[in-house]
Amino acid sequence: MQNISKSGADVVQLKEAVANLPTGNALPILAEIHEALGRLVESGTTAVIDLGSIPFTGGDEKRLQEVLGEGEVNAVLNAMGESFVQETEIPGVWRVDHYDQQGETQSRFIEVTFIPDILRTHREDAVRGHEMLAERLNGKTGADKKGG
Amino acid sequence: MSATAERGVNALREQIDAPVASFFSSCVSCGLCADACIFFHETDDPQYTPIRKVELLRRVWENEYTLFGRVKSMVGLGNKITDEDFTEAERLVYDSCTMCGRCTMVCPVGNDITLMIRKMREGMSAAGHAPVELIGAAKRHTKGNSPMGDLSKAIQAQVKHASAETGIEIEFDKPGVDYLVILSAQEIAEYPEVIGAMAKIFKQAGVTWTISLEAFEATNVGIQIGNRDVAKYLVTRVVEAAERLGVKKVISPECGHAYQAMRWEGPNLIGREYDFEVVHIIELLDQLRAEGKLKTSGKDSDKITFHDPCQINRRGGINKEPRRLLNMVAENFVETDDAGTMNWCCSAGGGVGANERAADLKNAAFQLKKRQFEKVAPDKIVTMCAFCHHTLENALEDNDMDIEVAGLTEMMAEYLVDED
Amino acid sequence: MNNPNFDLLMFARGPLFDIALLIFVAGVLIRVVEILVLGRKKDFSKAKGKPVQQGIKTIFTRTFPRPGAIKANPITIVGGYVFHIGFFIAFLLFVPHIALIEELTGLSWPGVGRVIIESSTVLAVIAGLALLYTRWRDPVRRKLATWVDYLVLILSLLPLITGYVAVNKLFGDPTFMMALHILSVDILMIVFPFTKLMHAFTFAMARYYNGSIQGRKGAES
Amino acid sequence: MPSSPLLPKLMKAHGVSRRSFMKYCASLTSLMALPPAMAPRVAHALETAPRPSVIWLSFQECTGCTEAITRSSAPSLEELIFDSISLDYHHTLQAASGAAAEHAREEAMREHYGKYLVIVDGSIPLDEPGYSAIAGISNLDMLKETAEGAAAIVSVGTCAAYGGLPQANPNPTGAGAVSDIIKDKPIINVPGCPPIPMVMTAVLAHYLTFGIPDLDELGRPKAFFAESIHDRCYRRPFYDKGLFAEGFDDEGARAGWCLYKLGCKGPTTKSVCATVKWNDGTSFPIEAGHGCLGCTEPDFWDNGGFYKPLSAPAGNYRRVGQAAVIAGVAAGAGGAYLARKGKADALANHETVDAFTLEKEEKES
Repeated sequence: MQNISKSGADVVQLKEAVANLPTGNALPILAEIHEALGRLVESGTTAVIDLGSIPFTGGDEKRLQEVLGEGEVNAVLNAMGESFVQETEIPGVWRVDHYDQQGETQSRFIEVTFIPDILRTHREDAVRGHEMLAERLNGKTGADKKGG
Repeated sequence: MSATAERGVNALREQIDAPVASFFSSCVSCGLCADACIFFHETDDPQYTPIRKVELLRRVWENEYTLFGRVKSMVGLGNKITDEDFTEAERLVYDSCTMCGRCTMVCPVGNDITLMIRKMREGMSAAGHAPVELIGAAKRHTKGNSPMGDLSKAIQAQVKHASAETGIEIEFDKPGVDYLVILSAQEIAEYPEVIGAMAKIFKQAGVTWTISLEAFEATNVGIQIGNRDVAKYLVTRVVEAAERLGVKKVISPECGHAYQAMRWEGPNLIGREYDFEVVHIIELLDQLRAEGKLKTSGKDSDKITFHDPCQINRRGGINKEPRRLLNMVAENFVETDDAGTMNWCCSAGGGVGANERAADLKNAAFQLKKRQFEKVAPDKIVTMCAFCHHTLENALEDNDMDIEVAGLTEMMAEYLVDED
Repeated sequence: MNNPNFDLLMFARGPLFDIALLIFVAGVLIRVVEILVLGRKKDFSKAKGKPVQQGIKTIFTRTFPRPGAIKANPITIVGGYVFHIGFFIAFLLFVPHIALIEELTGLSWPGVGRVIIESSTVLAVIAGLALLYTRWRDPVRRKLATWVDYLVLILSLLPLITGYVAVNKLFGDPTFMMALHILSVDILMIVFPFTKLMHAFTFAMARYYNGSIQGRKGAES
Repeated sequence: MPSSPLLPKLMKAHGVSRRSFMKYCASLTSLMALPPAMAPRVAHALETAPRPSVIWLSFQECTGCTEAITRSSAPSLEELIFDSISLDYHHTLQAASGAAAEHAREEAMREHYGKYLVIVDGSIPLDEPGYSAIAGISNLDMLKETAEGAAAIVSVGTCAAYGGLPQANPNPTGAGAVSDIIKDKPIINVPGCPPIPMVMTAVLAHYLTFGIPDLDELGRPKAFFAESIHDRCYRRPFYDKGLFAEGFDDEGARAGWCLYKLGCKGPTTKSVCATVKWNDGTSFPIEAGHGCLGCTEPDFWDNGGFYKPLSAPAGNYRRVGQAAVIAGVAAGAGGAYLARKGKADALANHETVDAFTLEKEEKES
């Protein structure tokens, strides 16, 4: 039998090797972002890139992060698990990462847009908000309704 | 098929051994042997591609010595050899091949095509397809004592003449000597000076020698025809004479195929080792030089080049010896292109010279030598084969080239230190 | 439900490979034995050189052409070199092939990366096509050639081409192309003992004999 | 049972915001491997799609497929999808048993004739139907009977799709795939042993929203089975560089090198394992250090051994090789005898000639 600590170290080593191994896919993605940003500026056309559709490892993620950097907006959504919507240092380029209630990644996107759609309040929700506010103004406390 | 054709096929059958089988198995038809062949080189005719010349031998091998070939023959796909096949092969096997051995040197898979030509000629001759001139020479040599007929009187006259000129006594069939000298008919008839030259050199070096009147002829037309029975018969004469005289060594003269016949094929023809050794005259001279027994003085100031006889250099391994000797006596020695192991044939070896049918091919082939000589522009061409000597001399004359040709032994003798 | 492409692949690497292996191994053995048993007569001439040593030496030295040969036959010699070297790099240094050889023989060695394998393959194919061209256009080679010469050259190129297409998924279903690749190798193995492909084994014998014949006389080879 | 769209109601009941629904649709679109621009269409379809009745049939199987799909963390996308269907029969999951259970199936079949979806896991024994039966009904009969009124069939797992393990050599039950039996209904194959849960739900979602997805020649949705694992594998660069693990605990294995030589079937296996991964995107077999078994391909059990490199021959080559040596030597010896005899005869037949018999004889006519 192998020495336990040694094989433990091996696992860590392997994990790290895997996590930091770039596939080289960051580069084409960045090129695609650049092109999409050009279209946004020229004609206002928005674009969404699904990072789940190609092999994208920790190494690739790092490379992407390095180039795009962190911008001014950093929003956290709380809708069936958290979602992080961040503008990168490149204005017009957003990271949208959806997680479920367990904190597992559901989907990851790059959005090239002036404002990601998901940040806007949607009409249906506003309607529901209108109703809720009316209920609350009618004397009912919001507390017993919370989470309902 | 005629009885002789059947005899020919059987002779081919006899010739096939492991080397031949491995050669045919290995050939990938790359055609690289073509450019090595002087006849292809000068005619650009693809039929002269060396490996094509041994096609009949290949067919016998495939039909009779391979399992797949036998199966093919059984289902009627075999390729029977006919008399016409032999006739067709004549021009390839005899007229356009001097057995110079260049193809053997360039074959990337290592096929000894020249050896296979030699074996092909066994079949051709047994089938009755050898050139008539060579058959005539064989008859003359069998009946008489040289391919030129009976040269007994000629040799005695030449020896007498040499003795008179050099003042050295030359005894026939003298027992107790170390060396037996044999000569090519060409030398006896055309270049007898070599006898005196050897006498002088041997005297200075203290070599004891004799010539046998029973067997003074070194050439063996059986080798050129490619018939082991004839070759055996002729070589046996020399072997018996040498063993009767009890010499230690037989000196193979300045003659290409005679060296092959005497030294390399002879023991195999008679099926045993000799009681004596065979040494080439140039080998012996070089050995005497190394021992300090060959002393010369003065040098020829002419521009001299050397022609390597195929059977002595490329197929005989005597390459550096003549050059060491020549450097002793030549002040201005220049090599032609490809000199040495890959030298080109004089254009008439291997029986081509005697073959009337091959005259045009021979002339075409000589053009290559001509260009090489023109490039060097020598005053004199030295060689170590009487037949090369003869061929070059005639071809140079036919091509209006004024270049002297000389034998190396003769040239060495010319610059021998006069000790008396 | 079956995947016909996979079934073809399994046929190619299963039963057909077995048949091909049987024919290849038995065939090569027959051919080699057939040559060796013919033997050669004892040579009674007194050796001047060292026939055995020179025979062995010639197996290696004959790999290199004599000076000037390349100029006379550039396509055949350069093409021949590139084809053989490229073929053997692709065949012997590509790790899946090493895995196959290891499985068959237990022998293994390190492989090389894809760039080397694929450039070798491409060069070998180009060289092979050049050889095909000169076989067809050059009068000497054309006259020497039989249909088997063309067949064997084409069959030798097929594994290279199909392998390249399968690995790079250039066209066709990759599994199908891989099946074709192995199929082409099976066919190559089957025709091997019946054709000039045998030179891959017998060249060493031929060169040895050549070298030893010349070596006995003290001549070069 | 309501066949009107359920999902919006369901979400409203859970207080799920439109924003959550958008997020859900975005993730679902990504999961279905559709371009992100399709998200609004997915949302629209989900809002309007009728809630279908689903009958789940389990035949010769190990319940691994059901385990896989139900073990995804809840409440998840998968669960929501399941909430949006009416699972009317599933003998592992349903509460009802015995006659009541079978009654539920018959009821669903009658009520939703021509519209319900059949999901099958497990293969069907064809040699002797009695090898596997439920409630006295052989698998074969149950499949035929249930398939008759189905709108479509989803074969979940390699057993249902291609025969799988039960069909492995020597296939004692004569197991067959759904597609071997049912020829007149659309069949979606979702192979895998088990299939990736997310793939199963994504295929269901696709069926619910856009109907039958694009299928390859093996009946698999192209969105998940178009590319080989090898092409998407993060270890692929090592393959390209010629760096291979030789054993499961050697340097190469530790450094994460390619597992080709250890029998990985990635190059001939089409699946999204390398990108979608397993256990909520945690890892996949190759990442865990084991080669791909090729479980999404037909006959994967019999495709030449899990630990044999793909390039290794799959047959009886060792025995064949030995036989070849024996045959070669024997035939060679036979050939050798003939060759030697031929040569000996030739030598015996040698007709000694001399210079005077070298000329050709005139042909006798």
